[in-house]
Amino acid sequence: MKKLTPRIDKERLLLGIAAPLLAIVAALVVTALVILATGKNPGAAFSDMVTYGSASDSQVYILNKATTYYLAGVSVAIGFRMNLFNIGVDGQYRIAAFFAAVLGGALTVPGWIAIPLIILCAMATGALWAAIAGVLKVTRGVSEVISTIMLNSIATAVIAYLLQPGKLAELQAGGTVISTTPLPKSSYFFQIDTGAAGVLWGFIVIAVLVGVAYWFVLGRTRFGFDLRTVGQSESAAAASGVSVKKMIATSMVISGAVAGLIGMPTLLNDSHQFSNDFPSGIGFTGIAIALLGRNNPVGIALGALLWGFLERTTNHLEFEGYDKEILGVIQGVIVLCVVIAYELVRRYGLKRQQQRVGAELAAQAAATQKQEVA
Amino acid sequence: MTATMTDTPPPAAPKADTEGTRSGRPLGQILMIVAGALLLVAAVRVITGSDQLTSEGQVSAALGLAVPIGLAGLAGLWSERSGVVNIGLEGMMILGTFGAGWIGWQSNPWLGLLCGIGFGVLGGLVHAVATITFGVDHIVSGVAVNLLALGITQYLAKIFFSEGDAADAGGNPKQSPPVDSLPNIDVPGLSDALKSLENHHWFLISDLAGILGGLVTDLSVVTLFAVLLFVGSWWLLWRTPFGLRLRSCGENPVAAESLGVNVYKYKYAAVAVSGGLAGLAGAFLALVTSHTYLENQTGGRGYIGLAAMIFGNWRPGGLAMGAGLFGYSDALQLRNGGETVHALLLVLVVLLALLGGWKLYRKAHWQGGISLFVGALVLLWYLFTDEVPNDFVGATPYVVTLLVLSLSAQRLRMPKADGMRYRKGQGK
Amino acid sequence: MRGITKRFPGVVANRDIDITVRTGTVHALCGENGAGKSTLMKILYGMQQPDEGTITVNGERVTFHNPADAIARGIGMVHQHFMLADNLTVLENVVLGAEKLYGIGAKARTKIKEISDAYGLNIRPDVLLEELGVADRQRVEILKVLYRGAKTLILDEPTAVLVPQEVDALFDNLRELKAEGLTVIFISHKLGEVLSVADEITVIRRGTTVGTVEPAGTTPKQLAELMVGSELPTPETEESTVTDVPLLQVDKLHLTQTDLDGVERIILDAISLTIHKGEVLGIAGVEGNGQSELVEAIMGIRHPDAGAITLDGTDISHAPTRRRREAGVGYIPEDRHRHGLLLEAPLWENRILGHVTERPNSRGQLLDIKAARTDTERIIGAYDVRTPGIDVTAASLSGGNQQKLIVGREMSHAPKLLIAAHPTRGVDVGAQAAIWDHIREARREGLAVLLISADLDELIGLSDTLRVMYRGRLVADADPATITPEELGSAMTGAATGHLEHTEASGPETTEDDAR
Amino acid sequence: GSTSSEQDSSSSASSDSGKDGGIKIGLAYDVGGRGDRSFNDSAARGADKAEKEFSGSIKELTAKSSDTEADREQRLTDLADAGYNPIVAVGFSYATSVDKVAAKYPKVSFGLIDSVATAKNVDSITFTEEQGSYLAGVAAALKTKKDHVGFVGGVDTPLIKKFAAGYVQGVKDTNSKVKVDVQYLTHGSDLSGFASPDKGKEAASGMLDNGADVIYAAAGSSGNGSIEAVSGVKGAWAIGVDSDQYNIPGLAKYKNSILTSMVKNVDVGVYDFVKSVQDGKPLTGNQIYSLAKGGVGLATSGGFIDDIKTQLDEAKTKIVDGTITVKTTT
Ligand SMILES: Nc1ncnc2c1ncn2[C@@H]1O[C@H](COP(=O)(O)OP(=O)(O)OP(=O)(O)O)[C@@H](O)[C@H]1O
Ligand SMILES: Nc1ncnc2c1ncn2[C@@H]1O[C@H](COP(=O)(O)OP(=O)(O)OP(=O)(O)O)[C@@H](O)[C@H]1O
Ligand SMILES: [Mg+2]
Ligand SMILES: [Mg+2]
Repeated sequence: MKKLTPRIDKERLLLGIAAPLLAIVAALVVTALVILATGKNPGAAFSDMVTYGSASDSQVYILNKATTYYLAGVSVAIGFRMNLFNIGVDGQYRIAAFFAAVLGGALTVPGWIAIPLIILCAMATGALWAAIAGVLKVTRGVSEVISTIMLNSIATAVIAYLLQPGKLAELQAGGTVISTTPLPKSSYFFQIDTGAAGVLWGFIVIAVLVGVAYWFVLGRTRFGFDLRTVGQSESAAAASGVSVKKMIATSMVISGAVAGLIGMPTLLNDSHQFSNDFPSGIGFTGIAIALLGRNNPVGIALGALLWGFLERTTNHLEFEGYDKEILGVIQGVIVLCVVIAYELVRRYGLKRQQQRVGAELAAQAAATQKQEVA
Repeated sequence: MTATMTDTPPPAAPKADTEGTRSGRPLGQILMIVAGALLLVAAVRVITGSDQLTSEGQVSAALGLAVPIGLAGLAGLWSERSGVVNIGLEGMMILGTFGAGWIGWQSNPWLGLLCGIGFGVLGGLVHAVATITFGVDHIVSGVAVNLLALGITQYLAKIFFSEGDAADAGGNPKQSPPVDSLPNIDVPGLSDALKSLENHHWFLISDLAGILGGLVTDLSVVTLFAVLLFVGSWWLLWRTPFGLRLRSCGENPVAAESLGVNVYKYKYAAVAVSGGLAGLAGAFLALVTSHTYLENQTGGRGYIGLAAMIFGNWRPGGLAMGAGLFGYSDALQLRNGGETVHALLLVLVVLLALLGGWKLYRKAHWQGGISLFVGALVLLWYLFTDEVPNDFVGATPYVVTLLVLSLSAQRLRMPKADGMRYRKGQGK
Repeated sequence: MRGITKRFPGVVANRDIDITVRTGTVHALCGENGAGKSTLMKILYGMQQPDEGTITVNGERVTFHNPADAIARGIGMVHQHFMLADNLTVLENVVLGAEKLYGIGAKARTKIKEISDAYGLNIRPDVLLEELGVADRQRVEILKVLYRGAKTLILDEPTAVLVPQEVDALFDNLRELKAEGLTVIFISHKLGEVLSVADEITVIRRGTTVGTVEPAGTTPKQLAELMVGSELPTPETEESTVTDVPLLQVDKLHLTQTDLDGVERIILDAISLTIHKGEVLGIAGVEGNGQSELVEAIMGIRHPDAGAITLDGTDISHAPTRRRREAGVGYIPEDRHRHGLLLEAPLWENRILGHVTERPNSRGQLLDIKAARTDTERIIGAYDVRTPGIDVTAASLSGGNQQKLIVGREMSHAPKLLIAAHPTRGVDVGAQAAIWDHIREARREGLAVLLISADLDELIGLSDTLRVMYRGRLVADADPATITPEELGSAMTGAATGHLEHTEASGPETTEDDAR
Repeated sequence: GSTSSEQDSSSSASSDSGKDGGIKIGLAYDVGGRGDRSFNDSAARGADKAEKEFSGSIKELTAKSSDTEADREQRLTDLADAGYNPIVAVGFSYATSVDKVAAKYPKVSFGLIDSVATAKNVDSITFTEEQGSYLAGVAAALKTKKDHVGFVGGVDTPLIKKFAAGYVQGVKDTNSKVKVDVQYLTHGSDLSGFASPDKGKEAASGMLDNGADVIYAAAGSSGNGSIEAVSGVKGAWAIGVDSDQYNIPGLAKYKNSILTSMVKNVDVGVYDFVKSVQDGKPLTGNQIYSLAKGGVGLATSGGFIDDIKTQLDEAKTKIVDGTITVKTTT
């Protein structure tokens, strides 16, 4: 995002890579120890993860999962950039996907009208749900951490109330699954059939667009600058002419709108309906991924892919006789290591910079003194 | 967390002496509020005939459900009073459930309790190392602790509980074998007497009897212990040098440092205690309510505890009320669902009317108007329905919390340095 | 203290410092900003550990790992920035860390009252600290040290926020302490005070001791030159450039704040003032009397309850901050770290801050990063900001250089009105002179300046008109050409209000007589 | 690159060569897996029996709570790729994934428990929980002394509502005066109601306080809490679910309060299905394991319902011969 003078560029780049590298190495070591402690061979496990994870169908799986995770990560990151902790992404995307599915099931218009409508509906619902927390924060001073936790549970209740036969849902054949009316075929999002490797969801295109927009708006526009300003220092932002309250509400709404998209790949490319087993908890995954990617659009993408890779390959570990519960350990260790590593690297970088500033100034002072003497 | 622009001390204008109010409200006022609430509920019970509102079973269930939330909140209180935000409570609770289940079934529940606390402390220490030593953002570290705790316990449960002896004794990857019960306490005679009083359904008297009965009947020792912990925490934090030092770390760590307080030490201690209390909250779930470790047993109670703490303005008394509120509404929905909550709507109407009147009296026309309007809507709802849909009943505590916070958040005062990074020797 | 050296990343704060303080004396430390005085004292107080050097107390070599060690040796310190917790009571603030002495209850309360009475500190132990004003806080800080039974008191710039009368009271206290055999180490920039109270003066420059002098036979000028190592700059205004075109008119501004208990406090009370083109209007006042709020009200960060603000003929009373800035208001905030900079962002982003809607920073809704960077380079050159590049973070610059960047940024948008709150606070002498020059130059071109400063010399030297603010009101006017800092000081304490009452009603026709 | 199946076929061929020739049974469990003392375990029993009888081998994979459709598909695909046939998917959450994967592997036989799939090579194994629950209702109505019984459901899913419907009907048909309380612990996608013994306990004690004395809990491990609450009240009965809870080690303390359990013989379904594949005539379509086929029924351990055996048998006959149709929704 920042254009850098080449000299500093290199060092920053090195520092930037150092943190995740450090974290992943640490996580590998811890994981290996844990596997060793259960009397199994970590080497074989890792090699299985690599070979299985690089298979073509695994790649498709990983990309599909990463599409969803990426959107979740970006949604959370928008809040993070503002120092807002939007735990409510989870509720926002679920309620958004629900209403979008209801709308999609009811629409009978051609796909090129229906799909944008469904997506807009999802974004609007997510934004509205997030706006509750935003408004409460700016008008009543309610911490968004608490209000979004509450709103998550309330969203669950609202969905439970409406997702019932006779209300906005119907009972599927077999009598065990309740879902909204399935979308008509015309409202399916395009997808790429890769043959044996499976089907790649077309929504990945939207995810990429969201990433580009995130990068562009934040880094290149006045609005993005204002948003980042508030995130770095509310007091400086207010003094610089940003309306902090308006900004908090706005970014909460935007975060919610992006959260609304999280359920869309699943809805439009996969399940085509909202049922009682619609994936939940992705909002929390998004938090981990945003942390991992350091709120950077490319970083989040890498985090999302890593998460997909881990899920895919640890699933298969069970097949090889390992305990797939190792996944949770790896994920937890990675996130913890990453945040610590970033902090260490950040501190080191700051120190380096201050040293350099000091050295530079000393050099300048020496130079001027010499001139005076001469 | 919002920035007030000026940080200079206010003009030293002479101000009304407010010494009496500095540690929350005076006792008299609190008693008045409690008495008022009691009268209101008793009246609503008589009007609606929902005897469940204050029955012994209801209160006892509320207490049982409130304890883990209250302990989690108390854990948060310790940590935040020392300036460390602890959103990792959920993870520490999970560790507590696991520790309690793991040791509990192999030896005895008392050791299980200890082990639950111990595991919680371990979780707290991880959080402490990340936030205090490495200066990681507190919320970020808390999220990481939650992830890690979940991952590790699932992994260990799979290994420890699904094979060998454990499996024979009833364990599986998601569950430990059952643990023996911890003793319950019952005050003989008293419980029965209260019960018979309650059964008369007299106005106020039966209500009181029900509430008291609920509080003394079939009480787990851990509940008793939790109550003692509340009182003890209050005493330690507000009446001892240790507590003063600990709180000073949450208000202004640099000042504390300048007076020779080892801020790191106190923060570490506070976060470790916090972990231990969260572990105890988890152990309570595992040992008292379920007699077994179960995956996902905590069900977000760590977060709710945090909410209760904020609700209680970072004070043990307020926190206990917050936890009680959660426990009470949870118990309501589990025990009777729609009908009783429906009766509660009437309580809400009265409260909103009172609030609206007060706001109007204070010339806050907008707020007053809105309160009255919402009150009228709820009244209509009450009049035109017989019960609240069951799906919504479950959401009662969340809605109530949101309502209460939005009415009172501005009066809340969190420790000033809460959540801030602190490095030794870097103060200005 | 012998051979003390302390290095921070990029800075050597103390270099081989030697200093000897005799028991029972008042020893003053002088030196310009950033000379390393506070660092030295923090080392003596155990808050920071020296990289080299030794400390000897009463003939005994000691090593302090933390303040507790120093306190045990009878050393106490009142810091430059208050070290108090707002949400604790005075009692709690005082006993913190010293609970072993008298507990935290009734005994401690009695002891506090005792000390308070003995030194006339007039302290109520059970009020919340946040209710106290600056001078009271200062007294609490001193009481904290006395409570611990300190034999050696370190006072780091205790007078910076006090008015002369309060300073006198403080000095009376110090003399009393000295009479009881206590040792006082005292830091101040105000050479007059130093000479009046100290028995011995040590001067520090750029981290090293340059000499110790006796106050007798030393003039302030000599002392100052010792400190700076060269001639002193002065903030003299040359010829007046005041026009009669009013640029900023503030009319009956009223601001109240309701606290949690519903008590309404008046922060700004019917403030009216006019600044003309080319005029510098200085506002004197002890911190916390509403100056900050006045600035924020004019900037649009706070919303007054009543009153009007007119800028160059347009009413901006209800305009948001951004519109005011676009209309030509430049702002040098009093706290540059909180209000003027994004510390973790690179310099070029800091150059955009506050002017994101203006050229060259943006075109339309998009940032023009290239132009902003080029312009940052220009500012760094023109305002002599010492930095290796524009990509380092603002946090890594020294305070003076940060301030120069802010001044450069604000001046780059051709402001009509500059609001300068403590523009040279914490800035070294060279940078100070440069900043004054920039303000003067802009004034010549018709800039109106609202100047707030705690440095009375700066205020008197730069201003064309002076007003005094006390408890949210403008209580006095003065002519900077004739008034002295002492006279100004007495108005600042409110002591002179009685005499001045009619001036406030009758407007700007004040004379120096009133101020006396 | 190559797909994982291509890589797998080489590796798994060697690893499983030990039991070459026997039938290779793949099992994809729901969350909890083998050892859950409930329907996963029951499925495992069926598979174990078949394994022994036909000297085959078993590969087991287990779901995790955060699974999505893709993970379930992966699990089934992995099994199919490694040559397992038949493959049994345990739990209704596999419904969609079985359909998809079965279409991709037409030569493999799939079994699906608790739901109905449409693909041709799938045997949908379902149970008439409502019929078993009807019997539980009959038992409850006969055993209550206060004419008041209760039902605790974990989460208000359609499956649990089937239990409730059958139970209520059974009670009312037996004695219309008996009052039935129905309470779900959580709602919608909040599945914590299946794993909150404390909530189960409070719900049950609420009913007990209100005067109920027989409580049927279909609530996963939350049911343990209900049983505990019931065991604390003299004369009250609990009715267990899924497996014979009288014999579960974890509940041994309370077994004298467990009147009976409504068992669901998943093992029978699984065994039948594996056997059909072994015999070369794989079952397809929907196999409904009804009361008539012994798919559901009441456990008799403890002998507490021996005294009402005649009435129960009578009800059973009526259901089997169609005199009574049990509703699946209330
Ligand atoms: N914790 C720290 N880390 C890095 N540098 C520091 C730190 N504390 C002080 N410095 C630097 O050390 C130098 C000496 O600072 P010090 O505070 O001792 O100055 P001072 O003489 O007290 O100045 P002032 O008159 O402004 O109070 C300054 O350059 C300051 O920026
Ligand atoms: N508390 C602190 N923590 C970390 N670094 C600090 C701290 N205080 C000061 N510094 C660093 O010390 C250096 C100088 O800061 P300071 O503002 O005190 O400068 P100064 O020496 O007073 O500058 P000038 O002489 O230009 O006024 C900067 O690099 C700053 O980042
Ligand atoms: Mg300085
Ligand atoms: Mg200093």
